[in-house]
Amino acid sequence: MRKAVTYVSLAIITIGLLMIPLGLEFGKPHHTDMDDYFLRFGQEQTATNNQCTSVTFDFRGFDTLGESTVLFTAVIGVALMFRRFYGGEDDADE
Amino acid sequence: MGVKMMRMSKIVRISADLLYPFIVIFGWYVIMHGHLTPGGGFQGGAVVATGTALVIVAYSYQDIKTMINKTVLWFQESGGLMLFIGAGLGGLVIGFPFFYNWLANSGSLFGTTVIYGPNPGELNTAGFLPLMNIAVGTEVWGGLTMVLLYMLSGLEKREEA
Amino acid sequence: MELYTPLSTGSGYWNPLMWLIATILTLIIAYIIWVRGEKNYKRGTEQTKPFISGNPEPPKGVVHIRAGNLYWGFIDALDRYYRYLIPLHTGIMTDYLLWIFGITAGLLVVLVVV
Amino acid sequence: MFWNLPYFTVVILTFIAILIILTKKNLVKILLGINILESAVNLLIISIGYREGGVAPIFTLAPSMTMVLPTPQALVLTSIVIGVATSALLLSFTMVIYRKYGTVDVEKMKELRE
Amino acid sequence: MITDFVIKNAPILVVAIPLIGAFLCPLVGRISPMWRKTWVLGIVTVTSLIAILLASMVLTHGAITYVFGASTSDLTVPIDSGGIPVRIIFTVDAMSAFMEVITALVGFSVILYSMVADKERSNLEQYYTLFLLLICSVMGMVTTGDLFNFFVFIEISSMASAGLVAYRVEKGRAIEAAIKYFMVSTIAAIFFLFAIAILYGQYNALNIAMLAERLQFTLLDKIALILIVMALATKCGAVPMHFWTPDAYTLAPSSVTAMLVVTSQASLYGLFRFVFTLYHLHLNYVMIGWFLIIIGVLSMVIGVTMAIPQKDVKRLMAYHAISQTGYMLLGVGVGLAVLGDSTQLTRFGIIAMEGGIFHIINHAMYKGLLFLTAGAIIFRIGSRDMNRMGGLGHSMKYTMIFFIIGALSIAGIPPFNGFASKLLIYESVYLFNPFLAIIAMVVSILTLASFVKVFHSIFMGPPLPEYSNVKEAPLPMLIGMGILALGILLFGLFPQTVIDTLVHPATAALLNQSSYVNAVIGGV
Repeated sequence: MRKAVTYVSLAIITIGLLMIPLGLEFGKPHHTDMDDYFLRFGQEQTATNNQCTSVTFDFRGFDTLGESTVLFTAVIGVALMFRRFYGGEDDADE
Repeated sequence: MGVKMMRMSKIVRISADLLYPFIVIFGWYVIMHGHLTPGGGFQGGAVVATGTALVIVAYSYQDIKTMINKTVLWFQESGGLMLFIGAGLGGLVIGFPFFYNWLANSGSLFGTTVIYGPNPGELNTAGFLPLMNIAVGTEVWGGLTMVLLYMLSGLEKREEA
Repeated sequence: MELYTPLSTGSGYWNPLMWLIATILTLIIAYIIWVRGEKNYKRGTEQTKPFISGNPEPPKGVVHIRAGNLYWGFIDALDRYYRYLIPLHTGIMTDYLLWIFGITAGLLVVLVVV
Repeated sequence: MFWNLPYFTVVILTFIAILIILTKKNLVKILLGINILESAVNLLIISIGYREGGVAPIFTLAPSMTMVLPTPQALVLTSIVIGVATSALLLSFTMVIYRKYGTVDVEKMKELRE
Repeated sequence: MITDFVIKNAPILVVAIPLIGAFLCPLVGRISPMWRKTWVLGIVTVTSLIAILLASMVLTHGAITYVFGASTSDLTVPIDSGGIPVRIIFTVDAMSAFMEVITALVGFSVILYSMVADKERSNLEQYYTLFLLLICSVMGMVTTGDLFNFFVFIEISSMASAGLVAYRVEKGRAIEAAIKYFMVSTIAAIFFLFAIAILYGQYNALNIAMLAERLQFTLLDKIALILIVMALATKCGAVPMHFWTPDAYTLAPSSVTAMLVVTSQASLYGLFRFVFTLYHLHLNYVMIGWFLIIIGVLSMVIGVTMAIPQKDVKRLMAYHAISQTGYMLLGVGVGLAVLGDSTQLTRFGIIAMEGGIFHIINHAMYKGLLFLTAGAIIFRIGSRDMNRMGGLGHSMKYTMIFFIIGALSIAGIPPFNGFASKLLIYESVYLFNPFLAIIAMVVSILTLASFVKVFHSIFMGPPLPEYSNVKEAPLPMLIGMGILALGILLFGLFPQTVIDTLVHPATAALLNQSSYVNAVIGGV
């Protein structure tokens, strides 16, 4: 039973994802206006040669802040997991 | 007491010591040139963290605990993130929105203007992007090192118990 | 505008303040009826003792019905339903993920084919 | 259809990843499946941004001015670091689970049921 | 000067201030517990005040947009860009303001409660760091107007919640709950990223308003819609994707559980936002509306029937959380199913959506209150097993009163706020389909029954000898519970005022797609 559900849903999801190659065409994006704006004006606005960096840190800088925050969160979580072994102790309630 | 046994042979340790400064220098090169060449804060920080990982592999956990101070890593983490968000808030202070590139084209630090089109590239450009690269590099370095250290501590305790 | 507007549902209205006033009035009336009850009631006499058809009164702490014993009738009556429902919650993480993927597949079929 | 090969690669990777996630019992293998799924999404985003004959969007001594889209590269950078953080947290969970339960089999960690 | 600075930058301050607080918390917490308490409490207080200020601004002046890194904060469309937004834009409309009010209210009272309830634990600076990150991520999720930014905030919230759920590592069962929760939410986030990739690849935009304008309903858009709906339905814990909910809610510390409720509400907000604002009439809304209705009814029935035989008080309340989420899905789903024809929409659709959205804030308040009371009991007697409780009503009177308020409110007994929202849902859903309304009423009767069980087994009965020295919960916990209880009473006594001030603008903002689009790209 479980096997059947697994394979059937797997097949259906794969077929659904096969719609992506039919809908999108590799090498020829439909619209490119936002990225053309970055490529045309990004260099002068941010005085940066590397447009990836200018998009990452300037145009979408807040995403990068959130991403660093995700890494920070992971570090805090790992530190909480192993706190007993690296100083700190457990607390035993109930 | 198989803990001391985990330290690797002298050759490995010496070569790790020799390689470590070069890895760190290369990582900081990647960080500092993030706005001119491929790379940036995350990549460079990861490279530097691999240097630390090399030292961790070469030495045993006890040596590492004496070598690396955890408080310094916490200060790296928080300091890098505070530099990042502070660079963003700097525009807020002088009346611009959050994350406004208040250093670009300003003529001051990292403030050289760049005209459109291919150019050899100059380090003193790109406004606060180098600052953010440095901040993210510091944060990633500290973060990955701390993840490695904490996981290693978990393993060590398990072997003793 | 007036001081207080009742909640206007689509087909009527609901006024909590009026409900509150009505409840308080009912309580007052019940209290009046209660105080006009028996006059010759005295505490600490035979009247206050619980009468369990002559049996002695059980000690405190035993009379408290624990949570596990509540609604056993309900659960018994729905036994056949629970027999199917509770085994669904296998603590296996892979089954949880399979539910997500399975529902996604079903929704794909429904929404793309229809 | 051959020019769409990266998208077909995405589909194949997703198939492999979901197969691993749903059929394997070992927690570490499931984590690897999740990593494969994340790389599939990253490959999809990065191949969306490709423009024929484009070079990397870096003006430092750029050979040509037809460049690929820079936004997908930023998104992929973000999602890669998010994947790294996710894997770190999940691996530390796995280590603690192994220490507490003595196993990484998902069918044996079912203390929380019903 | 400082006031107009705050007014000018309120949309980001609600996110930036908790972030700064979280970044500095590991260092400040090392100085002394006093510093840590004042730091965390101050940060959360300031955040809540700014959030309420922002909500009042939005409700008076309409939607606010904030552009990151433009030369002025309202320059959503650069002049030379040909009318497309290129930067990350925060768009705060009435619905976001509504969610921010919830987050501010619950977050503040929960932190106040947690100051005492968790003071015995270890590594508290990291604990509160994750707590601040959780509040920040919820604020960001309800504020942002950018798809990828929403994904980043989803990841932050999943990680912070997983770390907090796994906080009590001593028995390993918390880790099990956390790894199940985190695995499920990672899969959900990857679904969401797939949807973002598909939408970006077709329309080369990430802003919700821009996508909403460019969207034409291709097959890939359908697939992206399915992925988004599944991801967010999983994150908000609807049957049959609810299996992580009881584990995580049970094993987390109680103050965290009360905050996790708000997090799931935030992902519910995301579901409504994307279904209504992104795919407004593009999707075949009847299908998705019926899907929401079906999983809502399933959540109601299965949640409450699974709650009745439970022995663990927090697990029982977690199943009730699932069952109450069903009401919101039912109400908004009915509104979505009749989105097409305006006569039915005005006849009962809008009322149903108002009921569902009003139920969100009510649920956040009374479920938070119930979890806090359960936490107070566990804090005092150190057990979650209801079979071992009894007779606590003699010693914990105020906790009992708060529990009664919460229980009557969740069971929909007048005059508390649960009744007001449930009444809206009953009457409007009855016009849509009487059968669903009858199911909803039966479910709330069963809810009352199971809470009678909890009340009897915890508080009633003679004082048990083993709990003879149990005292009342300390004052800050009572204050934290009292804020929520007061909110419940006020919302229950003046429902129409809340509807007029908060809920109706939120519903209108959800229904009116063009106003959202115009707020960002100015009808270009």
